[in-house]
Amino acid sequence: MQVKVFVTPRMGILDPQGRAVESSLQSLGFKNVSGVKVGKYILLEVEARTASEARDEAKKMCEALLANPVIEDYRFEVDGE
Amino acid sequence: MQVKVFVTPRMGILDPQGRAVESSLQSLGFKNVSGVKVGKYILLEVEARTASEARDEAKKMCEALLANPVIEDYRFEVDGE
Amino acid sequence: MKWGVVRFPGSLDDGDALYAIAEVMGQDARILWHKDESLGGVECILLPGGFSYGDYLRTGAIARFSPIMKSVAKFAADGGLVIGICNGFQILCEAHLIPGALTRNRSLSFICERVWIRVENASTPFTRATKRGDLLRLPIKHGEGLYVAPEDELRQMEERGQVILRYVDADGRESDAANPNGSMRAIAGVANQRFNVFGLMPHPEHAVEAMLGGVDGLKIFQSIAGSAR
Amino acid sequence: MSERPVSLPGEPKVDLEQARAHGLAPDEYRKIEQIIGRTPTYTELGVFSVMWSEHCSYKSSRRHLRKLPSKSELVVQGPGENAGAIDVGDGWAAVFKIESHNHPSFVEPYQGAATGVGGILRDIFTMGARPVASMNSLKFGSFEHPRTRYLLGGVVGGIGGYGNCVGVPTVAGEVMFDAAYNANILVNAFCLGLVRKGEMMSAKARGPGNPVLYVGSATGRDGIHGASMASAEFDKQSEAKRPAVQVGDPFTEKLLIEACLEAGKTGAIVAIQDMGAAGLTSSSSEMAAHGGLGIELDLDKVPLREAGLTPYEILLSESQERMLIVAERGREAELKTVFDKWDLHAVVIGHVTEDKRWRMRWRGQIVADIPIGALADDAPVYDRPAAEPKAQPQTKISITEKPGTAKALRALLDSPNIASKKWVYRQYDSIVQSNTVLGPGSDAAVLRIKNSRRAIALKVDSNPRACALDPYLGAVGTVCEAARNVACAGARPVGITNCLNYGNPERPEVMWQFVRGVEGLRDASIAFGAPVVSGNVSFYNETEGHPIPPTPTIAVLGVMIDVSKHVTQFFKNAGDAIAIVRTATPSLAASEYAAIFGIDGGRLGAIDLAREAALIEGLVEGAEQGLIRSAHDVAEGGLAVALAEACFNPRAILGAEVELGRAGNAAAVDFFGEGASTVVLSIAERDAARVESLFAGRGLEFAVIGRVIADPRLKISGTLDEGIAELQRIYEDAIPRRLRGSD
Ligand SMILES: Nc1ncnc2c1ncn2[C@@H]1O[C@H](COP(=O)(O)OP(=O)(O)O)[C@@H](O)[C@H]1O
Ligand SMILES: [Mg+2]
Repeated sequence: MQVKVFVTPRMGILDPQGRAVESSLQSLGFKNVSGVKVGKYILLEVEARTASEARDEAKKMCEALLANPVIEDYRFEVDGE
Repeated sequence: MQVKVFVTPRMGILDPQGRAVESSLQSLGFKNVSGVKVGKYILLEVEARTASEARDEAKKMCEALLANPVIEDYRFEVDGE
Repeated sequence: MKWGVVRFPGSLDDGDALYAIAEVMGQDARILWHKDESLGGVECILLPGGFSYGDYLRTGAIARFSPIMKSVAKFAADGGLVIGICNGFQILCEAHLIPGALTRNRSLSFICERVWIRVENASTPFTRATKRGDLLRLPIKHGEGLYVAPEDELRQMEERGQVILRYVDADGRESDAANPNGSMRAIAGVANQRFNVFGLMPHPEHAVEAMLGGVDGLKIFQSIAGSAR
Repeated sequence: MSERPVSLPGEPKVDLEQARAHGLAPDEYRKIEQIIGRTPTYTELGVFSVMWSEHCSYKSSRRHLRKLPSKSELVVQGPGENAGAIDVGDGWAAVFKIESHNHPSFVEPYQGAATGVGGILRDIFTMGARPVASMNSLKFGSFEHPRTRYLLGGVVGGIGGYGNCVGVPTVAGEVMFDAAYNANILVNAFCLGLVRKGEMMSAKARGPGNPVLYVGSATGRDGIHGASMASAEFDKQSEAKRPAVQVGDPFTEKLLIEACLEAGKTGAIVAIQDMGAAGLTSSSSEMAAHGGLGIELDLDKVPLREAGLTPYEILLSESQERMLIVAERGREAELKTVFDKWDLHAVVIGHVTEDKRWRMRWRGQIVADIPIGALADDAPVYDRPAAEPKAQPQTKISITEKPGTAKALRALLDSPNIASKKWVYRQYDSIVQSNTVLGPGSDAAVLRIKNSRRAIALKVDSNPRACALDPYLGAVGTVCEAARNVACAGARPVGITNCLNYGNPERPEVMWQFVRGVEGLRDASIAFGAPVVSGNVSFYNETEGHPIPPTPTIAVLGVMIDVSKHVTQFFKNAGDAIAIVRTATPSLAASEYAAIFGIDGGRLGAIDLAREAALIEGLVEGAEQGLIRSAHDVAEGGLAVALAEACFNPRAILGAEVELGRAGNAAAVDFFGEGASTVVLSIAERDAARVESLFAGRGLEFAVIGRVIADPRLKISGTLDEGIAELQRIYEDAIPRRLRGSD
């Protein structure tokens, strides 16, 4: 089952990359862009019988390794849900 | 309108990050994980009247800056679609 | 004092730290392999700079799970002295042995240069050979050294004296220009609440010989050596 | 015993047309048929096409490169192995080489530059040497060109990203911006390693029956483009899957360095070679050919990154971070233990044979079976026609008014070619390994050798503007400059490596530039007694018929007997005398001043190599005797710029007061002229006479022109009086300002 994990910088945490992308976009002429945030997109295949089993695994992986709660939020999607 | 951009390493391109995450997950006991890929997740607000206008902008931004077509693929979603 | 320098795959300044402690200071130091769990009876553990596991995903995130880190955590819980330099600092944060996290430099690029550091707390095992307010000239070299922690936690850390080192200018003053990576409150080094675990971005092991640009880093190692239990 | 090699079902038919599509000339294809006595299989065709390419075979350059001197008492290894080696004393040999990664860096600057660093590192540790220092020479288009910033950011990011992560300090380099490189940037990467003199490893296979081990990363479809253009019909699907660029993994490289050096200590390695261009094909065939033996590989055993690679792809893949090892029979397990420790693949994929054939098996069939010599030794060698172009190189016509000296100096310090490159080298770890006595920012880098009093000095230089005016004199001058930079630091030049970047060699003018460049390099190398021990040629740097200016990039290795005697470029004490020593008279030819102000700088002056060598000798002796407080080579921007730079001491900003020519009478050429091999020295007042005799005694022009002053101002001949802080601000901000994009 495919799992997609989205990791984003936490509210209130500096996101220099997001800021840099935003200002580059603006200087490229995309003036109507704001609130840019840059995070991570992690794709994984989990062998699981049910979506809920895959979800449990995904949650554990996020908490153990994929996101750092001090600076990041995460959410995930299990394919086919 | 919120736009979400997903950037992933192109097929066939070496993804050392993905590999490192995969082997780390496995040594943490997540033996049922495979095919890990690590990409970018970019969130942005686009001021646009219609979703299709936002889509056009998003596509241009991806091609101009957000993804590197030589080594990355991208897709995006416009919120509320 | 007996020192152990941990070698993770991708450690780079491990040899330099060993050289500084063993060759320059003449102390007993050895390499500890990341796959081992034994600490070989050392009295201080040094987690060196580098790019452990390529620093893929997040700096220090994967190294934290090395077998030896279990022993390091236990050693720290027992009050043993642990110092993490650069990547070592990042690993300590990921391992929750030190509060906060290190993220990409404000400039988004790697920075290698000598900077001024002010000692904020000289009554720790890592700084006892200095005085509060002393300025140290130390090199930094990192891409992800921007220190962050929640505001309320920072406030408490300041009150407890856990902020040990800060980036300043040559006159000892804080300023935006003197903060090379954009760290919150210009923080360059912090300790845990018990003051036995210390993480810093600057590299004291690269400031131990005059010929190579300065000796201020020795003060950190001398402090630790003088803190032997 | 001859099972006949076969093409695989679905592979395109091999004929003259297919050969042409693979970049082989009709004559070359006929020669292949003749050598192997039949039509090659598709795999074999692919293999020949890369092995006989210019890049691998040096077919246009080989006969000229033979002219280069490669011997001296200190040469431990000349050209022929992965890198050259020079004895630097106390039992150490320095192994070094420079290589280009121009085209990949233009396509994908970050990964192109990164993999360039990775490749040159492998050339060094393949020799059993621990890499201890890197340098790079970069040429970009003009700063105003729309792609330049992107390329600059990517290339510098890639060099740092890779170099920093493997723990090898980047200690020196050079960067130039010129419209001539708008469509062809140059990225030349240098690496130097140290090895105990008796412990060097070789790439010569020995011992039939010895196993061949594949170590490092798994093989993917990276970088098969050279041949892939031909295979569109073969499999459109696989074509789409073939990435055009290689992605580097510096973490794996770091493990590979440690593992290979550790494996070398076991004594179980007979030969080792990195998989560079043409990957498994060139490494396996070259190792066997150098040993006068054959090799047989079972391609099914090659670790793959993804399923479904064909033998053609496996053999031509340029996946990074891979090595091939010939082990002593029976000791494979010892080696595997080492690679296991570092979590790297180590798989036996074949063995050395006696029959001098290069035989590849795949799924029970033979897909290639070629006499070993055919791939390397029998590759074509061309004597391409060379002809001096009829038209004189274009010189510019004066279009601007002559600027005042102060204005000109400011404009020069603001030129990205002269300005501080700190924005670049700040992104490089220049201190890891604890040997960097002098990193980027002075004339040459100085590295101590641990447990020895000795040190080495390094610098890389090039001067395409001079080479465009005169490819011979330009090359001579480039070697002189790099050698002089090293001597300014107090080191004696002992060895040279070079990367010869030129246009299309099939054009007689380009071939002429190349031949003259090689001759210049040869003559200068002889004059300094510094042999050329390694190098690289990069042809076809041109777009739509516009070649780059001839750009031989020269790196010089210097040795210092006593590291404590090293010299920096910065003035040290107020009151010291400032002197210049030079071998010729400056001119504005090929100068930055002429480029900026659009004037005709005229022609290059002759270079007297005996005087150049005397200057180097004087500088080294002066440093050894402790007579020289600072020495700075006058390069782009001439004397005025060099004086300003010497004042930018990071420890203490000082000023200088000097007189040029007859008071008040100095002309632009005195201030800003180049090409005179001039060094600005500062000397304790009491030593001035001794230093004078050091140089005057060698027939060189020496003059005390002023003194270092505490007042931080640069005062020249009463016509220029500028604050150092302001000059330094211009110098340091020129590149950041342009990158910020606010003028
Ligand atoms: N790409 C680079 N990488 C590292 N160091 C560099 C690079 N470019 C320039 N430098 C450093 O900046 C200084 C000035 O370079 P350059 O102008 O080429 O010196 P010179 O004028 O003496 O030839 C030198 O110390 C050089 O090593
Ligand atoms: Mg130069």
